[in-house]
Amino acid sequence: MNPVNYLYLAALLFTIGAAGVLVRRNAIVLFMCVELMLNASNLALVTFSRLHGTLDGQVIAFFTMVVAAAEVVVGLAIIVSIFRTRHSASVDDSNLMKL
Amino acid sequence: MSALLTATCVVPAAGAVLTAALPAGSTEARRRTTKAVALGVSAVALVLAAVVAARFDPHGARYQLTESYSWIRSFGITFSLGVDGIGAVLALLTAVLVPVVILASWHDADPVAPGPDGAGGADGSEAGTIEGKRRTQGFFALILAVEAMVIVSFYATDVFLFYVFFEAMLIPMYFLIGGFGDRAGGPESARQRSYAAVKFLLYNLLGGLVMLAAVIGLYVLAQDQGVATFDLRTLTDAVADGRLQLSGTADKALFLGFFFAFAVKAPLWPLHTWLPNAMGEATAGTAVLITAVVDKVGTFAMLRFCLGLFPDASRTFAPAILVLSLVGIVYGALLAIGQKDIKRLVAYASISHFGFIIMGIFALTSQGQSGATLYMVNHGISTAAWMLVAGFLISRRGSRLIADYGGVQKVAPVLAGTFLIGGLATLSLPGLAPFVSEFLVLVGTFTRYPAVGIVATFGIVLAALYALLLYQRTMTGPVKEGVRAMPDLKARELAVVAPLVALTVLLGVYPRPLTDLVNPSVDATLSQVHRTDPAPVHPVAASSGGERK
Amino acid sequence: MNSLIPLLVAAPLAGAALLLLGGRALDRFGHWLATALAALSFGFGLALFSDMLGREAEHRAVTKHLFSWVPVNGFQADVAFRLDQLSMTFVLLITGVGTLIHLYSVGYMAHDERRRRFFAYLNLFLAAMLLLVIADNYLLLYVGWEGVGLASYLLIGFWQHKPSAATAAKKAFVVNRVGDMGLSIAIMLMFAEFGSFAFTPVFDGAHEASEGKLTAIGLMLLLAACGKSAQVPLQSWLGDAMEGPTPVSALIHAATMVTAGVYLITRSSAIFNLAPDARTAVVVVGAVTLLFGAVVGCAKDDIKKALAGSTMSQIGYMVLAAGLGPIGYAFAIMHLVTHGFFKAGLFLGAGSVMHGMNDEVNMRHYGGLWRHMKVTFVTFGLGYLAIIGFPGLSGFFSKDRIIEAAFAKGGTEGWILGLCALVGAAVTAFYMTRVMVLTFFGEKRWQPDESGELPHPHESPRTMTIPMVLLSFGSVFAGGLFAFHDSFLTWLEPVTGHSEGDSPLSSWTVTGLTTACMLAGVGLAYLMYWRSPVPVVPPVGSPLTRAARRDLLQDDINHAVLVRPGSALTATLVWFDSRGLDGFVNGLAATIGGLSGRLRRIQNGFVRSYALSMFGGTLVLVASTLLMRSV
Amino acid sequence: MIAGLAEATGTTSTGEAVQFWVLAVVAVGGALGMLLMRKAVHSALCLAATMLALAVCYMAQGAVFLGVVQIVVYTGAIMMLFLFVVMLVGVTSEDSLKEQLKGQRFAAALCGLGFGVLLVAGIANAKLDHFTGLSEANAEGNVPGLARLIFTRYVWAFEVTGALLITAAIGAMVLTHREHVKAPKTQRELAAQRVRDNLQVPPLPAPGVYARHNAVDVPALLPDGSPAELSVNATLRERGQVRDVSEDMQRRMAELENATADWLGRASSERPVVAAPRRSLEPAGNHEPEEGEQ
Repeated sequence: MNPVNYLYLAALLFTIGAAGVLVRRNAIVLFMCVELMLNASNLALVTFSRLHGTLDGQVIAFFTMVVAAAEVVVGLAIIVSIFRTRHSASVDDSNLMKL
Repeated sequence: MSALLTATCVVPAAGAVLTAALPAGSTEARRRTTKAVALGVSAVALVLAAVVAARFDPHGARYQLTESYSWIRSFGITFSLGVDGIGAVLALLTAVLVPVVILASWHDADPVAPGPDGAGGADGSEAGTIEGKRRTQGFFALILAVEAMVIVSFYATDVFLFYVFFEAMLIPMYFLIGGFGDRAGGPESARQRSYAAVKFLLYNLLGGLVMLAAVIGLYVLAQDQGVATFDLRTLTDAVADGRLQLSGTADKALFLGFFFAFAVKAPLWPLHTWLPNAMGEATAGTAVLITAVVDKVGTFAMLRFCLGLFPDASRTFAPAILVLSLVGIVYGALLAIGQKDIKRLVAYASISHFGFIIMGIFALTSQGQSGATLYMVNHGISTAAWMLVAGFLISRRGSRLIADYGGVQKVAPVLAGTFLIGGLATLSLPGLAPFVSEFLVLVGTFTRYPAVGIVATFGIVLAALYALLLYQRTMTGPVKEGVRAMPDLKARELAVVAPLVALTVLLGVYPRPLTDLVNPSVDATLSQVHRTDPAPVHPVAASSGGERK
Repeated sequence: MNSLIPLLVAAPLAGAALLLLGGRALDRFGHWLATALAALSFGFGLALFSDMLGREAEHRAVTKHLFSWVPVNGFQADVAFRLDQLSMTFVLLITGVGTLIHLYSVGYMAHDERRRRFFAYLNLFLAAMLLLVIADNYLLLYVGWEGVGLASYLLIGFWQHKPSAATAAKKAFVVNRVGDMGLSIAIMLMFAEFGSFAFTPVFDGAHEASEGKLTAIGLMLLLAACGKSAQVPLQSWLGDAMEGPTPVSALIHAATMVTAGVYLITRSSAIFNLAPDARTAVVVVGAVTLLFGAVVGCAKDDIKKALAGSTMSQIGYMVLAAGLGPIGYAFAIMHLVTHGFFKAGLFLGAGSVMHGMNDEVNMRHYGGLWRHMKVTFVTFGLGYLAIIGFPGLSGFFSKDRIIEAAFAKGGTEGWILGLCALVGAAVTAFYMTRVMVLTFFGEKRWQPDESGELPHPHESPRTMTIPMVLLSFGSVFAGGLFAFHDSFLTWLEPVTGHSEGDSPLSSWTVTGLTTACMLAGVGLAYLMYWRSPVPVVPPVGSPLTRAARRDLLQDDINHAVLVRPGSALTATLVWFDSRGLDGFVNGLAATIGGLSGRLRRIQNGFVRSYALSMFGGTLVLVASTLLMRSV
Repeated sequence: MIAGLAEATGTTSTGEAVQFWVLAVVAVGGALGMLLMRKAVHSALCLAATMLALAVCYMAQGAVFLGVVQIVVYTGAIMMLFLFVVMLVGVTSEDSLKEQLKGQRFAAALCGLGFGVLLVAGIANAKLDHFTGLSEANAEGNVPGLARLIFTRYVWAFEVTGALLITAAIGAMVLTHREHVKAPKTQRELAAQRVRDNLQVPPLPAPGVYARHNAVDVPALLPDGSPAELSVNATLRERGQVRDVSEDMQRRMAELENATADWLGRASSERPVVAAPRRSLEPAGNHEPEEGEQ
C-alpha cells in the first residue's frame, strides 16, 4: 500500500470537517468540526514528515495541537458566555453581525 | 524666487483657519468680530492678488513669479506656482468677489431664531443645516477656504497640484450649499438643499475621478517617453518640441478625460443640471461663489490644460465642443425664459453664458480666446451684481418665486435700478463690460465658423427676453401685496453693489488693462495649438480709424 | 476745435450720470440742469458747424481718435469720432430738437414726482444718439445704437406702474434686439471680410469685396434699420411705444431715434452702392412700410397712434429714398430733417392737446378745440400743412423730391415706386386732415373723465408753447431753405455723392401730380369728417378699417408665428430639463441605490453563511492556482 | 513494531496496510457520525473515536510522541473539555434538523465535494512515489529528535506558543468569570422581596409532589392539576428538559374534583375551573442567570 493513502484520508476528513462547519448549527459541534479539520491537517503533516524523512512536519503538527488547545479553550469560553446571555448554543441565534 | 504667489494663496487659507478658530459666535458682538476678521483677510488677499497682477509683465515670460517646492519627489510632483496673464486676471477676479460676497452675506449665517446661545431656530431642525454656536464662524471660514483653493488652482503650474485643489474645492462648497441654505427655500427646503448639495458633489466628483485617471495616464505615458513629471511647463514644452508624442487615441482619450471634468465644472450642456439646483438652494453669496468663482476654474483649465497639453485633440474635438456650447447658449437662454424661480433663472442665464465662454475658447482664434477670458471676468462681475441684488430682494420678501413680486420699482427704486443694471449687463448691453467680451467671442467664432457665429447671435435676443421679462415681472406693474413695505437697499448692500456696477461700466468702456494682460497669454496658448487667426479676405492696410487725428 | 467733438456726447452723458447718482438733492433744479446741458451740446454743435463751414467741402470731414477701446490682436476697436456733413446734420437736428423737447418737458412733466429721472433718461438718450451719429466705426455706432434702444426702453416704460407701458417697453427693446442682431452680424461679416469695421477701411475696401458678401452685409444692415426705424417686418413696436410720455414720442419715436435706420443706410452708402440687390430690398421695405403706416394712420382714433402710423410711413419715404441710391440719399436726409421738425411739432401739439384735455387721447372725444388753444392750433396746423406737403412748406419740398427720385429710378420699378409714393402722399393728406378736423374743428365731443367733470381745455404753459412755435418755424421754412439752390444737396454731396436719375416725367409734372393727390386726400377727408358728423363711438367699419385698427394684424401674426411656438418650446424644454436630463440622472442614482440594497442582503449576519462564502472563496482560489499551475 | 512500520519507503508492509484500512474506516465513520449525530454528546464521542484512530495512525508513521500527545491532550483533555461544556449547555438538547438558511446545505455539500475533489486531484497530481522513511531521523528515538528540533530551530515558536497558551487561559477566565457588581442578595433580603411584591410568599414548591414518580424533572401539580413549572430546577427549564405531566393525570384530577363537587352538590360557579392554567409566577425567559448561580 502506498502511504499516500494517508493523505487521501486526511483530505477526506478535512472535507467532512469543513462540511460540518457549514452545516451544523450547534456551536459546540461546530468546534468539533474545526478540531477534526485540524486533526486532518496534522495527519497530513505527519505523513509529509515521513515523506521527507525529517521531523519538522511532526514539530509543526505539535504546534498545531498546542494552538488548537488554546483555541478550544477560548472558543468554549466564548460559547459559554454567549449561552449565559442568550440561553442558546445555536450560532444562528446570534446573527446581529449585519448592516 | 519671491514667495508672493504662495503668500496670496496662504493668506486666505490661514484666514479660514483663524476664522474657524475664533470664539464661538454666541453673541452678536462675537459674530461681528468673526465677520470683520473674514472681511479683513479677504481684503488683504485682494491687495496681494492686485500686486501679483501689477507685477506681471505682459511682455515677459509666459509664466512669471514662479515658485517651486518639492512635494512628492518620487512622482516628480512639485508644489509649483506660476502666473500667466489669464491666471492673474482670474485670481484677481476671485480676490475682488470674495470680499463682496462676504459683505453681501453678512447676515446669512446668523442663527435663524437667535436663542440664548444663538443657535437653534427653524433651520435647526433641518437636516444637514449647520447650526449651533459655530455656524457663523463656519460659514465665513468655508468661504475663505474656497478662495484659497481657487487661487491656488489659478496659480498652479503642476498638473497634480491643480488636480488636488480642483477637487478639494468641492468640500467647502458642499458644506456651503448643504449647510447654509437660502432662508426662502420653503418648508421642504432642507430636503431640496441636501439634494442639491449631493448632486453638486456627485457630478463634480465624477468629473474629477475621470480627470484623475487622465492625469495618471498622462504621467505614465510621459514617463514612458522619459518626461516623468507633472510640471505643466515641462510637459507643454515636451509636447511642443515633440519630445512627448501621444498616440492619436491616447491623446484623444486623455483630452476627453480632462475636458469632461472641466465641462462638468463649467458647466457645459448637457452636464449642467446640477447648477440650477445648487444656485437655487444656496444663499445668494454661495451662488455667486459657485457661478462666478468656482466654475471659472473649469473654463480656465480648458484654456490652460486641454489646449496646452493636447493641441491635436483640441483641434479635433473643437467643432463638436462648439456645437455643444451652441446648444448650451440657446438652451440655457430658453430655459431661463421659462423659469418661475428668480435664482434658477440666473443659473440658466449663467449656463447660456458659459456656452459663450467655451465657444470662445474652442473657436481657437485670438479674438475668441481673449473674449472668453474677458467673458469669465465680466460674467463674474455682472452675474455677481445681478445675483446679489436678487438675493437682497429675496431676503426682503422671503420668496424666490417671480410671481410673488411686482411693482418693486415703486417702493424700492434703487434696488430696482441696480437689478436692472445687472440684467442689462447680463444681456450684454454695449457700454457695459459683458458686451465687449461677448462680441469678441462672436467675432472670433464667426471668422472661423460663420454659421456657428450667426446662430449664437440669436442668444442675444433671447438674453434680452429673459432679462427684461424678469425685470418686468418683478419690478414693474402695480405693487404686489407682500412688497408694499419693502425697504430700499441699505448702506451695506449699496457698498456691495456699487463696486460691482462701477467695474461693469468701467470695464465696458475701458477694458484695456485686462486685454493687455490677457493678449500675450492667449497668443501663447494659440501657438501651442498651432492655430492662427483666419486672415480677412480683403485685408485693409489701416486696420482702424486708429491714429488718424 | 476737434476736441469739442467728444464733448458733444460728454455733456448730456454727464447730465444723465449726475441726475441718476445725484439723488433727491437735484430734484428741484435737475430738469433745468439737463436742459442746460442739452443746450450746451447744441452750442458745441453750432460751434463745430461754423468751424466746418469755414472749410471747403473736401476737408469738412474730421475725425477725432480718443482712445483704443478693445485692442485684441487683429481686432482693433477704437473710440474714435468722425464729424462730416452727414453727422453734422444729425448733430444739429438731435441737439436742437432735443433741447426744445427738454424745454417742453419741463412744463409737461411738471407734476411727475420722478421728473429728475425722466430728464436723466432724456440726456442719456441724447448722448447715445449723438454717439451713434458721430461714431467712426460700426462697433462704436453699435454702442450708440443699443444706447438709444436702452433710452427708449427706459422712457417708454417710464410709467412702469402701468403694465401696458412696461410691456410696450420690453417689446420695443426685444424687437430692436432682433434688428441689432442684424447689425452685429453685419459687423462680423465686415471683420471677416476686411479685418476691420471702421468706416474708412470698409468703404475703401468695399469695391474689392465680392458682391455676394456686400449684399449680405447690406441685408443685415437693412435688418438693423428695420428694427430701429420700425420698418416692416419689425414695425410692431412703434405703435405701443406711444405708451411713453408725449415728449418721448416726439423726440425719440418721431424726430430722431427712429430715423437712425435711415442714417445707417445712408452712412453705408459705399456698401449699398455696390450691392443693387440689397438696395432693391431696401426700396421694397420702404415702399411697403410707407403704405402700411399710412393705412394704419387712417384707422387710429388715438391721436398719438395715428401720428405714430404717419411717422412709420414718413420713414418709409426716407428708406425708400435711401434705397434709391445716390439719386435719393440726400433727399432721404432732407426729408428726415424736415420731418424731424414738423413731426416733433405735431407730437408736441398732440401733447399739449392731451395736457388740456386731462390726458384724453381719443380724437373722437375732441373737437372744436381751435377756439380754446390757439397757439397749439396754429403750430399744429402749420405742422399739418408741412406734412401733407402743402406747397411752399418744408414737407412739400422734401417729399416732392423723393417722389421725383422714385420715378427717376427708371423702368417699371420707377413707375411702381413712384405710384406708391404718390398714393402714400394722398393717404397722408387724408389721415392728417382727419386728425386735424377731428381734433380742432367740428362740434365738441368732449367726454367727462372718471371724476365726472367735462374737461375745460386751456392753453399750455409757456415752456411748452415756445418749443412748439420754434419747431413750427422749422416746419415752415426748413424745406424752402434746403431746396434753395439745392443747398442741402451740395452740402451733403461729398459724403453721399449724388447722381441725377433719368425721370420719365418732368419735375413739374411730378409736383403737379403730388399736389393733386394731396388735394384729393384732403378733399375726401373733408367730406367724410367735416361735412358728416363724427360718431363718438367708432363705427364698425370695413374689414380693412378693422384690420388697420389692429395695426393690420401685425401683433396677431407675431403671436401666431413667434410668441406662441416660442413659449410652447420653452415649456417643453423646461419639462425636458427636469424630467429628461435630470430624470435620467436621478434614475441612474435610484438604480445604483437599489442594486446596492440588494447586494446588502448577502450580509445576513449568519456566521455559517459567512463561513460558506469564505470556504467557497478558498475553493475558487485553490482551483484557480492549480489551474494556473497546470497550464 | 511501530518503529518497524516506519521503515518502509516506496510502499508499506501489508500489516500497516491492514491497520490503515481498519483505522481509516473507523476514522471516517467517526467523522461522519460526528457530522450526522443530532445530539452534541454523540458527536463528541464519535470525534473521540476518530481522534484515537488518528493517534494510532501517527504512531504507525513513526510519530510516536505525537500519537501519545494526541491521545493525552486531545482525546484526554480537549474532548473532556468539550463534554463539560456540552453538559453545561444541555446533554440532551438537540439541533432541529430543518435548515433555515436557504440553500446552505446544498451549497455546503457542493463546496465540500468540490474541495474534496480538488484535494484528491492535487494529491494525485503530486509526484509522491518515493518515501524516505524516518529511520535515520528517528535513529536516536522519536522524542529526542523532536526535542532537538523544538529546542533549537523552533525554540522561538515554542516560546510564543507557550505565551499563547497562557494568554488563552487568562482569556478563558476573563470570558467566563463575572464580577458581582452588587453584593449577592441574602436569604433574608429575598424573603423580604417576596413578601413585598406578594407574588410567591412561601418558598418554591418541591418537585414531584403529586407526581407519579419522584423526579427532579417532573413539575409539581397544583391543586387544580396544572403543572407548576417553578418546581423544576431553573437549569433544566433552560434546557427545556422539563418532563411534562401526562394529560390523563390531569384529566383524572378534574374528574375527581367534579365527582366531589357533584356529591357535595356545589353550584357550578363554585367549582374549580378544570385545567385552567394557573397564572404562572414567573414567565420563563426573563429568568436571570444570576439566580441560576445562587
